[in-house]
Amino acid sequence: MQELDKDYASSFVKYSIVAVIILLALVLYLIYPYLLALLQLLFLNPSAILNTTLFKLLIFPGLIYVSIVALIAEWVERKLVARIQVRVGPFYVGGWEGLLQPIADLFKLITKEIIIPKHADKNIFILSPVLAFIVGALPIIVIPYSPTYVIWDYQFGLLLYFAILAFYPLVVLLAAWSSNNKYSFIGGLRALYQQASYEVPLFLAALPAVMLAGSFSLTAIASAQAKVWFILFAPLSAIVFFAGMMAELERIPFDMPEADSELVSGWTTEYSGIAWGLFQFGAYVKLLAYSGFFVTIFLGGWQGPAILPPLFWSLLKVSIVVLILLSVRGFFPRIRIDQLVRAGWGRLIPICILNIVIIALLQPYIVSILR
Amino acid sequence: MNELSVYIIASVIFLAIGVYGIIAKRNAIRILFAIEIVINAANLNIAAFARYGSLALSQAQAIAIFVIGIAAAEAAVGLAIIIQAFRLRGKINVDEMNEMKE
Amino acid sequence: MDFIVPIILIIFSSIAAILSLESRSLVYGAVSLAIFFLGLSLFFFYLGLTYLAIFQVAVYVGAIAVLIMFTVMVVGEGQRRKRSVPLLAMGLLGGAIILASFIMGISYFFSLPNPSMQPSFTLVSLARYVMDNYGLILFILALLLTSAAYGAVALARREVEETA
Amino acid sequence: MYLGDGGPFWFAVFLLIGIAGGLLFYLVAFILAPRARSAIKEETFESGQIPPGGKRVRLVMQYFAFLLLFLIFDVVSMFLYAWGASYYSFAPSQSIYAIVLLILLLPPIYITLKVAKSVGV
Repeated sequence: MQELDKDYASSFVKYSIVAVIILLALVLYLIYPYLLALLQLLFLNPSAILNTTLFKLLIFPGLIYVSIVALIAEWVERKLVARIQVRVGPFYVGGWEGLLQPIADLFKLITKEIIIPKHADKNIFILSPVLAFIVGALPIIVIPYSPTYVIWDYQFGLLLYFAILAFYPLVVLLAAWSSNNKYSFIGGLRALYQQASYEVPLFLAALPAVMLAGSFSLTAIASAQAKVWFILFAPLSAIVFFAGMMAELERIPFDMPEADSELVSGWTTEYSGIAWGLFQFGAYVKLLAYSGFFVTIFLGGWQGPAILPPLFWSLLKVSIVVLILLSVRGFFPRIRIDQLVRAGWGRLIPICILNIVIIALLQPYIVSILR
Repeated sequence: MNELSVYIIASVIFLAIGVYGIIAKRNAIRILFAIEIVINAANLNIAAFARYGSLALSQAQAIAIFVIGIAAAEAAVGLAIIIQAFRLRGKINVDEMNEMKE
Repeated sequence: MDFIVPIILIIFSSIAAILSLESRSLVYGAVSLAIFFLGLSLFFFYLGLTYLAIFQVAVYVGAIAVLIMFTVMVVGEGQRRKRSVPLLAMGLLGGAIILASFIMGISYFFSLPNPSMQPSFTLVSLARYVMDNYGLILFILALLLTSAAYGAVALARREVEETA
Repeated sequence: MYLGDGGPFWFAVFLLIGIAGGLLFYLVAFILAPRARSAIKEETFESGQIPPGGKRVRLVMQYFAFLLLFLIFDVVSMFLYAWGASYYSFAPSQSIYAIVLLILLLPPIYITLKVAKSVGV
């Protein structure tokens, strides 16, 4: 029995306690004036709270909304895929139809032991789940749900979205390298190849929306689709973007990196307990971020006939896209890595370029329609 | 000392770090890091003159984008050379790679 | 101190740059190089070149740092031999000489008047500038990039007899 | 406040909250989760066999060419996004360069992929 080296976890706990205290103190110091304003509004006219940015950051398009939708998405996915495969799915936990199953999973993951492998590069091993969660969660700042419900209506919102998601392959490689395990090494490289070859169609598929709206800010793109949704101008790019989205989120048809049959669970093999939980949580938040982005670019954000107020239109569309993304897992078998990568380059990119060239050549007609 | 010279000194510092890296490091990948640092120092200089000097903003960004493009091509070829050197020689220590034949 | 923000950025980026060269394991070096690229894009944000800053992050951190990390993973960690002092001294000397010569050159700029603010920058001027003046050069850049990829692929080919 | 309530201020606040949240998850887990460490449990996971030496280089370099092509398209998309954003001020005749650039990039993909397949990278 080899002797155990010193317990890394206990020293990590000490550092992270100090880090959390410093971070929360800094956050409190930064948002102190806004917190006061929020509390005053609570007594004066509570309805005005809804469009203070602090409320938007913390509650609606921000943290609470995203984590609730992530939990719901986890439950919906398991029930949906179960129904597709003619089984029942989670049934016993909680009240009706296993509704509390995701919360039970969360507690199970929190109370599970986190095993840090001996040869792992401990610092990066522990920190990469937190990085994955942050890179998954940060893009939701830029996504608008209605002209007022957007945390940061940035002039280059679309580019910032892609810049943040450029960090994800780096985090995947760090996680794969630090767990020092053959399965995760190969899984990490497959994830890298898949994401590298599907980020290009994503870039090129988002270009028609930028061209038609004439600016990078997501609210401008969404409001430019008042008359005609951009999906009608660029149907090919919408299809390519949807495929690229599924590949980026490593959903089932593009599930090569964590192919359970061969690679145990890809680059997250060595992770257990809440470390793995953070990866999953980040993945569901990224799913929501991507579907919000897809709705804003191709399905006209909050534009819709006046039956519903604009906010409900965008929520409706986002939930439809999320449902489609979740249900695809039940329909398609897993594609082999070489088919997947060659399809990405061989088929998706020419379609994208074809669409961009068509829009570029039809510029005078489109100007008459949109402007 | 006006605004412009702060950024020129910054790019000089990065240049010095890059040159130190190229001279003092023996691992080929570390030398590639140093080259990337030097290229970014040049980019920073262009940006500083765009903001405070007489260079137009759009002109500076166009030049800087070309610089990033070429730096990307250089990094790709450099890394491929390093991978091939590792595959043939088994080590990428710049000191020990002085014989042509195995 | 009215230069407080640039000085913080300088310290942050130079620490990341030095760490990327001096850190014990290559993976930490690649990570701190990515952080250095991030520091550079913060510089560009502060200087007002937002389009450049975002693409500095998207291209450098998204593609080049990933490629570097991939190479580091393929090549693996070499064993760290004791650093020979003369080489270190020569390196430091070289860096110091370049720094000193430029500082002296900079002193000329002290007398430079503080120029006024730049006119607001629009993307159309950037696209117009690139397309009008450098239209053909875009093709050369595209050819250069594809030849780089083509060469890199040819370089990193796998011999029949596998030596690694 | 210097940062004011502009966008980057809320971006930084959200980043800090994200980091604090991630670490909080870890803190709660380290307090609640048991710590029964054992040498066998911390061996690298190999589905039971003894992990042999790595023959990784061959398998690793399977799709190196795609990584490089991603680099190229990333660089080219820098110019395309500048041209794309100013779509309404470029008549089709003026945006010939961008269109030809896009079409010019298709053959290299197939050539590089064919070479990569034959060269085995």
